[in-house]
Amino acid sequence: MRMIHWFKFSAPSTFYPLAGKLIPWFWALFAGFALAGLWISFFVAPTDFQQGEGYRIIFIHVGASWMSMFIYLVMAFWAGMGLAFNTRLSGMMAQALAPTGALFAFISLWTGALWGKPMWGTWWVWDARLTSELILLFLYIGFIALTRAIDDSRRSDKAGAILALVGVVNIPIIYFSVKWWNTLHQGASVSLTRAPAMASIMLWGMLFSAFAMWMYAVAVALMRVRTIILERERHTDWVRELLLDRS
Amino acid sequence: MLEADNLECIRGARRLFHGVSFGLAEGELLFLQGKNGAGKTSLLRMLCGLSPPESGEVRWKGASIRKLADDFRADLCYLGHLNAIKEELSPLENLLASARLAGEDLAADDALDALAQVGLSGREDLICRYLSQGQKRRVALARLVQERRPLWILDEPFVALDVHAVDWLVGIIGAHLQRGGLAVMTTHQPVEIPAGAVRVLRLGA
Amino acid sequence: MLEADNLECIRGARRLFHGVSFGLAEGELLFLQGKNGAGKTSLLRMLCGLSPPESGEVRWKGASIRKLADDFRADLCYLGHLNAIKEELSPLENLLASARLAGEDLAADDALDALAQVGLSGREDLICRYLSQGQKRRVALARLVQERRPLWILDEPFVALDVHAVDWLVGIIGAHLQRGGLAVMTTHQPVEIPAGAVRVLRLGA
Amino acid sequence: MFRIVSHTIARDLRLALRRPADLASVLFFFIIVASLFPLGVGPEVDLLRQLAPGVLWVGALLATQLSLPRLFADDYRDGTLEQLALSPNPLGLMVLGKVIAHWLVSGLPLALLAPVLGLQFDLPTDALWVLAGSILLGTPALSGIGAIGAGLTLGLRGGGVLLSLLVLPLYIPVLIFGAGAVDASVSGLGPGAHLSLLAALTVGGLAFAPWAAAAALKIALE
Amino acid sequence: MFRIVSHTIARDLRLALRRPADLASVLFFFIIVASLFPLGVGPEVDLLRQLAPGVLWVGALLATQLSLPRLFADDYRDGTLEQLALSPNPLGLMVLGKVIAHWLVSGLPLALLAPVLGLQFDLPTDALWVLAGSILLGTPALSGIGAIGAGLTLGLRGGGVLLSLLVLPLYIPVLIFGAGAVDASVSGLGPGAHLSLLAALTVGGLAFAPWAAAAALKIALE
Amino acid sequence: MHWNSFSDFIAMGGHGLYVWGAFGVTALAMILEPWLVIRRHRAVRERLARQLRAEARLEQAP
Ligand code: HEM
Ligand SMILES: Nc1ncnc2c1ncn2[C@@H]1O[C@H](COP(=O)(O)OP(=O)(O)OP(=O)(O)O)[C@@H](O)[C@H]1O
Ligand SMILES: Nc1ncnc2c1ncn2[C@@H]1O[C@H](COP(=O)(O)OP(=O)(O)OP(=O)(O)O)[C@@H](O)[C@H]1O
Ligand SMILES: [Mg+2]
Ligand SMILES: [Mg+2]
Repeated sequence: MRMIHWFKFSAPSTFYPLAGKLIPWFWALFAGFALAGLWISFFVAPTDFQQGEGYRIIFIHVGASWMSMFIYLVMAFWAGMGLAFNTRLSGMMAQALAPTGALFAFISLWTGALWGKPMWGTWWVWDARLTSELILLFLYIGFIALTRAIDDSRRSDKAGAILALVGVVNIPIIYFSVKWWNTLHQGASVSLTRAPAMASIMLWGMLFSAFAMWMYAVAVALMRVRTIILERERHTDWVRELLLDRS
Repeated sequence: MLEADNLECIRGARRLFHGVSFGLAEGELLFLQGKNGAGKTSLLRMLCGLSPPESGEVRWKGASIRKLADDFRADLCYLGHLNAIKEELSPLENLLASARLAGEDLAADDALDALAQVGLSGREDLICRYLSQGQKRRVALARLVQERRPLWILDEPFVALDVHAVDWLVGIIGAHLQRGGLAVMTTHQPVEIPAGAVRVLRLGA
Repeated sequence: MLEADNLECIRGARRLFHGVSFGLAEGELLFLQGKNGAGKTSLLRMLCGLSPPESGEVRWKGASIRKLADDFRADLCYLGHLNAIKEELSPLENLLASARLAGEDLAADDALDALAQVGLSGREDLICRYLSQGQKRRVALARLVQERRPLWILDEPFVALDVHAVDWLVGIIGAHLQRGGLAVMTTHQPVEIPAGAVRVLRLGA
Repeated sequence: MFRIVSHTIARDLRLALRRPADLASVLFFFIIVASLFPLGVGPEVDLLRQLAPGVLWVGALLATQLSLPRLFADDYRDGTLEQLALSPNPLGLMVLGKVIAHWLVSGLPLALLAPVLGLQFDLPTDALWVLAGSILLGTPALSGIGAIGAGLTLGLRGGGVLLSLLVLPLYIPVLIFGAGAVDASVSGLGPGAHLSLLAALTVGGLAFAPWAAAAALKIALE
Repeated sequence: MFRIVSHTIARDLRLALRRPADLASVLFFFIIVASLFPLGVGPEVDLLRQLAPGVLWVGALLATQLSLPRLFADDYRDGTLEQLALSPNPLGLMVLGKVIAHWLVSGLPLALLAPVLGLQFDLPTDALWVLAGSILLGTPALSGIGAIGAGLTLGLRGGGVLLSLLVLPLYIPVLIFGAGAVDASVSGLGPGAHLSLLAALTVGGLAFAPWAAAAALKIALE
Repeated sequence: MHWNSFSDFIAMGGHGLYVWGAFGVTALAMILEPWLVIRRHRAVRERLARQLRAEARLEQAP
């Protein structure tokens, strides 16, 4: 039974309107989380006695870093589903997620660099975590470049899927790089097993902004996937009806 | 033996063909016709399993070729628009290497014999880059001399050949059919295959 | 107009031909025959000035083509085994670009018209990678529609074409000869050019 | 005469735009090479600053060089080059057009990108400007010299690697003056002398290389 | 099963020997890159010794990577790949054969050459051995990963540069452990840990990559 | 509330450039991306509708 439902919603014709209905809800969630996050970051969280006000960058930096890795995992998951079950929607989801993932990787690098200048006195160091985040950005760009370079959609989905799956090895490397190499970059301060090492209010700020980014990513990916669906399904009857009725 | 069931092919925005069905028995030749761009090459590649059909299925001895996979390929010999020969190997080396990679053993003598049959004696050891267009095609065709697999799929095999070579190839295909082989073929040149049942399939309006 | 004087061609240890001489006047077609590997392509490339003859000379309007250089090339249109089209440009772009690079001006309308004549309407803007073998050849041949240079050298122009396209091309070559053009051509397919003087040259034994 | 050059440029640019992945990829190759070195060498900032001019120039050089094999290869393979050689215009001019187009899609973007990468190596602002300038001045010479190599190795199997072998030694003067200019600026000396030598190389290269390349192409076609 | 692998190796080696220029060119590219750096960076011996592991490893990596585009491209263009895909043997095994052949004509000679170049940088003898060993151990992984990239970009115009973009990020771990091993040996620590990580990468790469590459090839042929 | 004035808020204890640079670029990116996506969606819809209408017309008038 589960499977049937699954395949029903993975049909582009049912998913398209469903996504259309979901998008506003995700934007609303985004707005809520973002407001809460911003409020905490600027008006609730106290000044850090060591880093002054500069540390407020953490509220976007950490969220964006998490999202950049998380989106890659989700993308690889969809890609793998596409390869395994040959569902059309999976490849489209993967391609819709990639630009947003790349954006978050970029934001992580950018905010990290802007934080590094006041904290470490340099924009950039060749530290393991920074480097692997940079590689992650390259992987996203490689995925986008590859899928764009192949104009047959079925082929580009499959090729992209292989690349995404091969690139997954990078994610644990990023995450554990701080443990494996002794580096300048901060270690993980949020963990499920031990008590948070940082003030709980800061944790809340980070969590809210991370949730905001999550909702944002879902909303944008859904919007993008709708465009991709339309382009790919333009010869089907449902797209014809949809477009000819309304316009 | 070979059955196509309701095949459909879509390329870009175009539906090249749909509802293509046929059955082909031992000793039969399917002659695929159609104007340039009708989808002949696309159909042949589907029959080989190189590209999946949009809908429909190809069956070999009753089973889907997707499922048969290697078992089907072991019965198949495909010759495309391209010659699949290496320009820096000689005809002899090309023939031996391609047989080995196809998982067959070909004795050097048999290979030399095949090359002589396609009229390349004296050029067995000249690297293929120097051969003329028609001679390159002949190297590719030399495979067929020793080929005993039941299903041949040939995409415009007569291109670039002179009249003698065309006659020779017609004979080879005829003998294959006589042995109970199957063949699917396209060509724009008018040729007469002296064989049992020739079935014709026209693609496109 | 075009004269070949005692041409000789050596490839490796082989003398492909020697003592090849002919003269070709306005409105005449030279039909080059010979089996695969006889040296037809080699001779055509010599006539174009792409590869120098071992001995002998090619003359155009009485002067050696080596000396004429650009002046000869301005009168020449060559179409080889290869299509000279870019796979990532559309037929229209290919046609316009090749005309421009040959130093000619071709209006977009004329180009579209030429493409329609070769049966590519509806595919003017599809990139050539997706075209079928015969359609690619047609893009290359579309050049001939607007071509007004006096000397055409065509190496197996009919390859990969279906019967309609062959008929069309035969007509185009006929019209060229009628206008007083010259043509040198090879092909292994039997075709009838409806034109004044067809001269035949057989290479090889 | 200028029309034939500009037509060639237009055609090649259109082809390049048809596959934007190419342009992007040259740039990313540059970025990646410039990022590999610190990984291999280690993260000390002072060391990296010393290395920066050399690494960035070598990166630019390799990136240019990577895109060379396709300068004529596509035209050769599909028969366009035969047609160009048979056209009544001087082949040298068309080659010049192709060289300029090649520079527009390789050298120019590299020059724009170089300062950003320079930041990663913690170069001072002055040096960043000199870096961009030297790459801007030097890369046309690279494209020109590269065209000769691409012509000579055309149609040879393994041409790509043979090409590097022929071309890289000829690139050395450009590399020395280019990296020298940045070094000079870092160490407080004026980069002027180096830059004018670079300019001389470029002018010489563009005047002479297309004709040599055209001759090489004619040989390749024989 | 082993026969098909060895047949593929034999055929590819014969093809490679038919054009020895190729093999030579990979090596010369390596030599040239290793020699360009001192030119770009300047001649101080201490600085160069510090650079050596990184520069040599980056050189080996780029040299390997340069020869990748042709791993399948020739077979694709002339139709051989279609035939391989239609043969009744698992495509992955043939890819494995091709990967091994590629390593034999790129990685292996690079490993033999590297110590000689190391001398130019005044590396101590121990480090030279470690250098050769690390390249020997690491390059099979490079060939394997490279095969995936080559398969994915097959038939795409501008594939060569796209290929670097895809493959170089995946090469980075190999580079880090490889150069790390030499560094560790120079600084007196044992290179053991790095070398065993390299070996792990290679084993993993060779076991997994051919199948991924074969999947990519099937897609390219569709 | 630990900001004494608006200019205090902007200055961020001397780190204003960094903090606002980070937040600003992030905000910009997160506005730009949806905008581009929406624009592309509209363009695609319009283009497809145009094409489909043209096709429908062709089919009606044989
Ligand atoms: C361009 C430079 C930087 C990059 C690419 C980068 C990358 C990352 C990544 C990927 C994470 C998430 C990993 C995880 O949660 O385990 C992270 C988290 C973090 N980063 Fe950075 N970072 C950079 C600069 C900085 C700087 C300069 C600082 C502060 C001095 C910093 C402080 C942190 C902190 C505190 C976390 C949260 C760790 C945690 O709680 O788990 N980062 N960064
Ligand atoms: N992306 C695409 N969009 C539109 N049409 C396409 C696309 N890709 C391929 N085609 C069309 O699909 C057809 C492919 O035909 P195919 O190569 O099978 O023809 P063929 O019958 O073998 O022709 P030929 O006799 O010339 O070899 C061509 O008409 C081509 O124009
Ligand atoms: N290096 C060489 N050594 C010996 N023979 C050579 C060498 N190079 C070329 N040849 C021969 O020269 C001939 C070249 O012929 P060419 O391509 O002109 O033939 P063609 O008449 O056009 O044939 P086709 O009809 O097949 O196109 C071939 O027979 C080839 O075997
Ligand atoms: Mg065909
Ligand atoms: Mg010929």
